[in-house]
Amino acid sequence: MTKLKLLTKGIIKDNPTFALVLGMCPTLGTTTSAINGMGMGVATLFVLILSNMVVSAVARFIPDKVRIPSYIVIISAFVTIVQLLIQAYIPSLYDTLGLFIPLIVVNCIVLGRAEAFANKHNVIDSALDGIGIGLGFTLSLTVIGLVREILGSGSAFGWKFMEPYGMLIFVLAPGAFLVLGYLMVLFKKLTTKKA
Amino acid sequence: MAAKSTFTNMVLSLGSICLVCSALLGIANNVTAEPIAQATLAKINDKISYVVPSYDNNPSDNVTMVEVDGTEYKVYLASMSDKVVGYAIEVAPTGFGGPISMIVGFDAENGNIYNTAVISHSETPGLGDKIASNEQGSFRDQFIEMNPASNKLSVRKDGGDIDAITAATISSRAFTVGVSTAYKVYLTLVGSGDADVVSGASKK
Amino acid sequence: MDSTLLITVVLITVVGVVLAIVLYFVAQKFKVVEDERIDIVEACLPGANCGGCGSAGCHDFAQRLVAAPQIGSLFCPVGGNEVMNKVANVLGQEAVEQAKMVAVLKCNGSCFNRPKTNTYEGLSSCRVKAALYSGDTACRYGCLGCGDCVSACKFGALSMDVSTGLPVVDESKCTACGACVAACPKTIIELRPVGLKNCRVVVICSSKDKGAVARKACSAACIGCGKCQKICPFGAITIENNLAYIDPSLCKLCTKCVSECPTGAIHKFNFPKKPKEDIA
Amino acid sequence: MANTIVSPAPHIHGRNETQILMREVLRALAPVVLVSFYFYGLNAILLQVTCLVSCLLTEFLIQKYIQKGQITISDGSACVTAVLLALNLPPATPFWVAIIGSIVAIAIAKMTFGGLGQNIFNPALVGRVFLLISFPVVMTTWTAPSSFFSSVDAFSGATPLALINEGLKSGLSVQDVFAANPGLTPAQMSFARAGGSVGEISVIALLIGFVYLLVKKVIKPHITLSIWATVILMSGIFSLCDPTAYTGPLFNLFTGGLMLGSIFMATDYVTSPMSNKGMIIFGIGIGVLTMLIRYFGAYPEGVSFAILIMNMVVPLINKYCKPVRYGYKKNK
Amino acid sequence: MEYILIIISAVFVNNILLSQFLGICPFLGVSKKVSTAVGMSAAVAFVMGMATCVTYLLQNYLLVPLEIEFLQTVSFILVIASLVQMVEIILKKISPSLYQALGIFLPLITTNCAVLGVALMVVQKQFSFGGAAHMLNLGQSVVFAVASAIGFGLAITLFAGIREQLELSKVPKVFKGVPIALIVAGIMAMAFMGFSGIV
Amino acid sequence: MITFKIGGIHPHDNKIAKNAAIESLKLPNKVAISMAQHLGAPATPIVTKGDSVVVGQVIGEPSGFISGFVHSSVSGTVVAVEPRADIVGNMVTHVVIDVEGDIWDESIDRSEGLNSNIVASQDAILAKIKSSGIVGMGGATFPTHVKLCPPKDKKADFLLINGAECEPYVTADDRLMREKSACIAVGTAIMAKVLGGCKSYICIEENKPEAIAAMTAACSKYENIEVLKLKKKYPQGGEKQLIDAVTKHQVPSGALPIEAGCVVQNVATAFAAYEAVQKNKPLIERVMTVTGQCVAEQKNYLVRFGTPLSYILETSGCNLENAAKIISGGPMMGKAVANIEATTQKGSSCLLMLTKEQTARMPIGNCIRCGKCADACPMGLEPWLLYKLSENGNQFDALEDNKIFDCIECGCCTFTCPSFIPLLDIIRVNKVEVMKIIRNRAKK
Ligand SMILES: Cc1cc2nc3c(=O)[nH]c(=O)nc-3n(C[C@H](O)[C@H](O)[C@H](O)COP(=O)(O)O)c2cc1C
Ligand SMILES: Cc1cc2nc3c(=O)[nH]c(=O)nc-3n(C[C@H](O)[C@H](O)[C@H](O)COP(=O)(O)O)c2cc1C
Ligand SMILES: Cc1cc2nc3c(=O)[nH]c(=O)nc-3n(C[C@H](O)[C@H](O)[C@H](O)COP(=O)(O)O)c2cc1C
Ligand SMILES: Cc1cc2nc3c(=O)[nH]c(=O)nc-3n(C[C@H](O)[C@H](O)[C@H](O)CO)c2cc1C
Ligand code: SF4
Ligand code: SF4
Ligand code: SF4
Ligand code: SF4
Ligand code: FES
Repeated sequence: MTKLKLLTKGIIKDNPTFALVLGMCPTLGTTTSAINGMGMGVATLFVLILSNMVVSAVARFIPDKVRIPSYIVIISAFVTIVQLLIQAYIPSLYDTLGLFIPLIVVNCIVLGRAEAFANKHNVIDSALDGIGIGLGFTLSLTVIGLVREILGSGSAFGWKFMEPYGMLIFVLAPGAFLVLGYLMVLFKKLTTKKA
Repeated sequence: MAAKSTFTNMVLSLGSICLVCSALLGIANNVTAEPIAQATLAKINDKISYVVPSYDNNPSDNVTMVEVDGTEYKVYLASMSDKVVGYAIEVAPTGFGGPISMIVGFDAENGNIYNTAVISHSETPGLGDKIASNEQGSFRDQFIEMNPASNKLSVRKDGGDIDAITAATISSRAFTVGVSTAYKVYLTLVGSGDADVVSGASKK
Repeated sequence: MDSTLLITVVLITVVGVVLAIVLYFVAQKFKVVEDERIDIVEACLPGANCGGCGSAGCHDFAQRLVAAPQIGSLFCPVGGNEVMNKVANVLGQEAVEQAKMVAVLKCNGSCFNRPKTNTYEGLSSCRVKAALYSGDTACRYGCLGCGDCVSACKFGALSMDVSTGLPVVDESKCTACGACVAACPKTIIELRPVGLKNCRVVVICSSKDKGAVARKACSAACIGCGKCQKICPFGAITIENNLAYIDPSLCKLCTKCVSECPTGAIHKFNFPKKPKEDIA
Repeated sequence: MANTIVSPAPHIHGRNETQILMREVLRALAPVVLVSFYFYGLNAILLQVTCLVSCLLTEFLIQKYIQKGQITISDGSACVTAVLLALNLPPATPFWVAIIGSIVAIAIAKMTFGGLGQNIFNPALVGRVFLLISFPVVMTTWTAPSSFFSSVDAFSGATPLALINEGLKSGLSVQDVFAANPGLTPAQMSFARAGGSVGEISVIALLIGFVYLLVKKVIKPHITLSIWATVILMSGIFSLCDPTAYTGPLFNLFTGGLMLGSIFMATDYVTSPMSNKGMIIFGIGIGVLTMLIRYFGAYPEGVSFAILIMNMVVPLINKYCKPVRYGYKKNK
Repeated sequence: MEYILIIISAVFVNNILLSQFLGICPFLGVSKKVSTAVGMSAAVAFVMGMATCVTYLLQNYLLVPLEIEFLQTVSFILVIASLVQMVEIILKKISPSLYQALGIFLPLITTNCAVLGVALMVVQKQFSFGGAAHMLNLGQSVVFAVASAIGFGLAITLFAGIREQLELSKVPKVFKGVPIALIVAGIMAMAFMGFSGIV
Repeated sequence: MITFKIGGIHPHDNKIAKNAAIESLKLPNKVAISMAQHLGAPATPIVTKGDSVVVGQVIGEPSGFISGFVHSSVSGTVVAVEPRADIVGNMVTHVVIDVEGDIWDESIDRSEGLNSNIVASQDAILAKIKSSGIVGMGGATFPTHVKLCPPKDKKADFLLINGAECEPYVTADDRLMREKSACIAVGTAIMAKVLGGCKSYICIEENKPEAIAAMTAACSKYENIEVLKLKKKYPQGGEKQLIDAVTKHQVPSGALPIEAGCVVQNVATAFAAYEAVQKNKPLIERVMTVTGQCVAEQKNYLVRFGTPLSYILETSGCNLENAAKIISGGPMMGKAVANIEATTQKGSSCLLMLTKEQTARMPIGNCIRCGKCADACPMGLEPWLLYKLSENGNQFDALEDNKIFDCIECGCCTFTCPSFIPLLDIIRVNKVEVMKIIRNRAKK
């Protein structure tokens, strides 16, 4: 696999949201607007890159039996660091993402990549994989957030173009499920047609 | 390729990972503790400065607790050259989606509401969250410069003077309740003579 | 502030060490129950869960593979030898090569060859139709044309030819999983070795009726006349119950029988193109 | 003698087609629809037409261009959905809102699941609730436009349930609200001018439809009656315990969407249980949830939600409530 | 009374799956059959109750006094992970039959954000049930956690019933699997909004 | 009025042949008598080509416990013993006889008079019934002697004579009851005697008032025989439904009627028993209705077994132009005829011609989950579920859990489904599959 492919496969082929169906909770919970989705995506991206790199670096030394606890410790350390940083420097984002930042720890994507990729590959590849998957995640979340924002509040990235006509439901829980469901179908259709 | 799961290996690896990670964490905490505290403080200070007339002290250091009906409320005193100019009172009425943590500022001079601000809430986006809106002509604007003594602090549906947000009467009502609670706190505070300077606010 | 750092490090490290110790003893006490080779083997399998191997899906097959002392007769028709080699590698065994097979339809009772004697109007399902009666033509052995085999095929290798009313096999897609063979109530489909260079000679008929009866029912029927049997230089053809059968392991693809058959019931598949060599 | 037809038994059919059943439902709905035309005039007619056209068009377009399959709009189920959706909207609903509702009902709640008979949730109600959550203001504005007939005064204002809900929240008692609104009597509600959705206009017209459906054996009475019984029982108990805080049985039976919901929407075959026992459980569930939402919830009306919530229990009910089977009874 | 309100709130109004978006992965993954959904719910209820109890104590008697709240995430997840392991071992020993029923779900729970989410929610969020807003005490926290798990169980069981039915119906091919599940969940969430305002 | 509790439907009864008196059909030139006219193992032919036979002569012997005798229905020469296609095209051994005259075995009493004096012992009766080749004439053609000797530990409390004839169109039993009521009463008494003198009920649907009157008159002499009027509802004549209607007992799932203390016999079976025991006449002919709106003349024929269907249609002057489907039996449970050269059998009660409009199947729609099929199912099953499970394939466990094996194939579900789903088509096939699985399991 070329380095470029490593980087791009997370966007379409192994898109964590639409193709792998991982990390559904933050996907649904934080995409009330494009910005929020992007914020969550970027936070996850950071954790993903760092944890992928570290895991791939130390995987050799970790016995099987303590593999999961070790990975969890590594991941949660990074999550906490990201959390502290956001809290310190972007407090408004911290407020909107709320509970979901610590929950990156249990986001199946992060642990999943550590398990499925990082512990079998070298640091560089793992970093690229982290970036690719993280970007894919960020992209999906942004798209979902964008669709929900447009339909729900009549604005895009905060730009209000038809504000009073938003369909509230898309900002609320049901809309999250519906948008994700239909986008997934769209994604399936688009990608299978290409293949 | 992974190391063998022997006792020492396991303890050593997990132990050292924990060691390194926790060290990292501790350092990160050390680094960010200051900014976080500042950010938190800034948030409160922001709101305080928003709801009271300009001051030159540090209201977040100048806090009194006031008890009304068995609950303690936090009051920040804002003063200008040692003269109290405003009270920022923190209250948390229950809205539609849970507590609305808000702050109501009173002008020490005339007892009018100076302004109001919402610190945090979990009202429905698009409906109840309009209580937090900062835009011109929003719900909260009604309270600016209002004198609670001469206005009925309840929504119109309940026979008061406040126009509720459409389809969010519950949030509006909660917010209004918050304001009137703050007013009670204010009255207690002023009436008890705790404040350094008693303003010309109407006393009943 | 530094006390915080200290507490942090100590606390987490202690927790980690304790956890490791506990896990160690746990691991000692409770050894892994499931053979982890099962998962590895399953990963090698195609994951079509078609049941062609005779197990309830790929996981089940993986369990059977791991449990078996010798893979031997266990074979995944979908993955073929390639997959079985992989599995054998995982399990440290030699895979047994199996000839690649393909599904062959043994009926040529198209609408032209076999006139309808009545109209079937029940549920469009060969199983239902076969349970009800002998079929809507005079041939009691031929294809019923409702396409149970088509819907049974998970690989899209079968399709119904509307003009003939018979299913056709797309040989490039067929994995020889055998699902269609099991689905056909008339046992018309047979899995046969693909043959040398993918060439095959097959009797495309299943009628066991006596010659006259069979002929009357379908103009393309094997009438059991025995001419092919006589002409075959390799003794590959046998006739039983008025029906000829070519043993693929004996057939040397000389195609003598093809032209000998008076009803044209013997077909050759995939021979290099020569004029006049239509299958249907 | 060639070409006789051969097929498995039975060789004859009852010929009570789906299309005929749907037509019967439409006939049963005719009285309410007509009464709504009488009271709300052009608006109600436009609303019906909008819903009909957009529902049928949505189904047609999806079947033709997305699923590329058979076109089955002639089975009439989309018409039923459309009419019921229109009856579930406030009379002054803007047409674009009605169109969105229709699209949601057909595209999301029905066609996504595979079309007629495959859906889990009642399409008309999904449409309505979607709108209710999306456009709370529009969907709770009950100002009734005037009718063709000048003798009929248009009634503007909140629904009886909303009045009670609001009243109770602002500290009044049930009696105060009744006193303040002299129009709120059960008699009035049976052929009413109270605010509400189009189809809530007349309990009498709805009951006529109910009887028609029963006589034509289109529906069985189990669901409807068990809803009524539960509502009467629950509101009876509550209002006896505290008549100032809880409204009584008659009021609850006759107001809001209860009649419409219990007669036409809870009985939708597709989304209700199959066995009699299951139907009764389903009905009780709807009754209880309706009253819980009415008494305690943010929404003054709970029938739509109650039916949708019970819709999702239907598969479990069907799984565990089997019909009475032959041969499993102990003979004495 | 407050306990009842906590339960109603956690089960219906703020259903952890349908309005809080926690634990969606098992919701989509372990909901193909009613029987497994029920098993999973029981396991989640058990672990969630225990975990919340332990993390509550951890937070209030260790992290807060030592002023290291920032270690919440790390310590909670470690506690949960090891707790799940312990439960697995203990169950295996004392009740093999229960282990058979629940055991297979236990590893799934470690990475279920619902458990961590509830544990964090309990120590981070203020609640209010009519009266003044406040943090939950230990008893309330555990009740809240168990009720959340019951809400999880309710939703996932209903959902599994629906999926079993969908298995037999003609859902268009592209929607089969996760998409239709999400859409069903969306409509379920919509219906559950009817409960809003009850508490 | 008496009826069964669960399910049932109300098709139009269309008994348009009810006023056609029974007439004997002219003998054909050639008959082909099937060796598989009964449930169970086919009989073994004991004649060969060239043998000459007389009416009533045994030509096939039972080849197992559940099997039966087959007698020649005509006199003449055997021209072939060979496999021939039956009405659905399956090959079955037939004895083909060229008809020559109408010479009867001498031992047969062909006198008209009623012989109501039952002298034979229980064992003699049973032996007679067996040797006369009597099988259930209600459709299932189960050998009657087997049914008449229940296991030692079971006692029959009731003998139900099934004159319900709930199938639309069919009037064979109706005519028989109207014209041979006295004989049926004796036949009933004979069978009751075999069963140890149990209470007998003759059960007739309300749409046959003449038959009820005739039977009531004929049975007035017998205090242990009672005529019951039943509500008109399909499938009232189903054994299990009849037992439920009359005794309020249900036959446990998978058990025989005797578990509910009942033996059920068709009226024609009772008549055949009378003729066999009192007149020494084996079963060689039966009443068969030839009917359908598209046929000019409605007939109730007395037909010899082995008569080709084409011959019957020809002689009765049926114009087949309009008939799209020919059915042997009633429209609900009868079999569509694929081969009109096939011949009549002991179970053939009716030859029904339906037009395309009457019988054509409509395009299959989606199940709208209306539950009408479940409401109609007299066994309390959920046909829609069985259908869906069957369609999905390999769901045999679920099908078994949902009691597919209880289906009596009455067709109520398919009849009633508004979406024209052919529920029974696939249920039937999967029922066989599931029963096979159950049987295999029992063997292990
Ligand atoms: C999903 C949902 C969210 C809601 N959010 C709020 C809210 O944030 N604030 C509020 O006051 N009411 C909220 N409501 C309550 C309704 O809008 C309620 O009808 C309204 O508060 C009272 O009606 P009115 O304001 O039109 O008089 C919500 C209701 C639902 C169903
Ligand atoms: C394998 C088998 C064994 C039977 N054994 C008996 C029996 O021992 N006694 C009896 O009274 N009926 C017996 N029956 C008859 C059936 O209970 C039933 O009367 C017969 O199948 C015709 O009923 P139907 O036309 O309602 O289907 C048996 C049937 C079958 C298929
Ligand atoms: C659905 C159904 C309907 C039946 N209807 C009749 C009927 O109308 N008359 C009848 O004699 N037998 C009918 N039978 C057959 C009876 O179940 C039973 O087999 C028969 O009465 C037994 O008597 P036999 O053995 O003398 O035929 C029906 C069977 C089924 C399954
Ligand atoms: C008695 C009856 C009630 C119905 N009720 C509804 C209904 O409430 N909402 C709806 O969308 N369709 C209803 N329909 C139409 C149809 O069943 C519905 O569109 C299906 O749910 C679509 O699959 C009803 C049909 C019948 C026969
Ligand atoms: S054609 Fe038959 S053998 Fe080939 S893949 Fe399809 S089902 Fe399997
Ligand atoms: S080959 Fe067999 S299964 Fe396929 S259509 Fe013909 S009869 Fe049916
Ligand atoms: S055919 Fe079987 S399933 Fe259908 S109604 Fe009759 S007994 Fe029930
Ligand atoms: S009668 Fe037909 S449409 Fe109705 S439930 Fe049964 S199968 Fe479905
Ligand atoms: S992200 Fe929440 S359970 Fe997977």
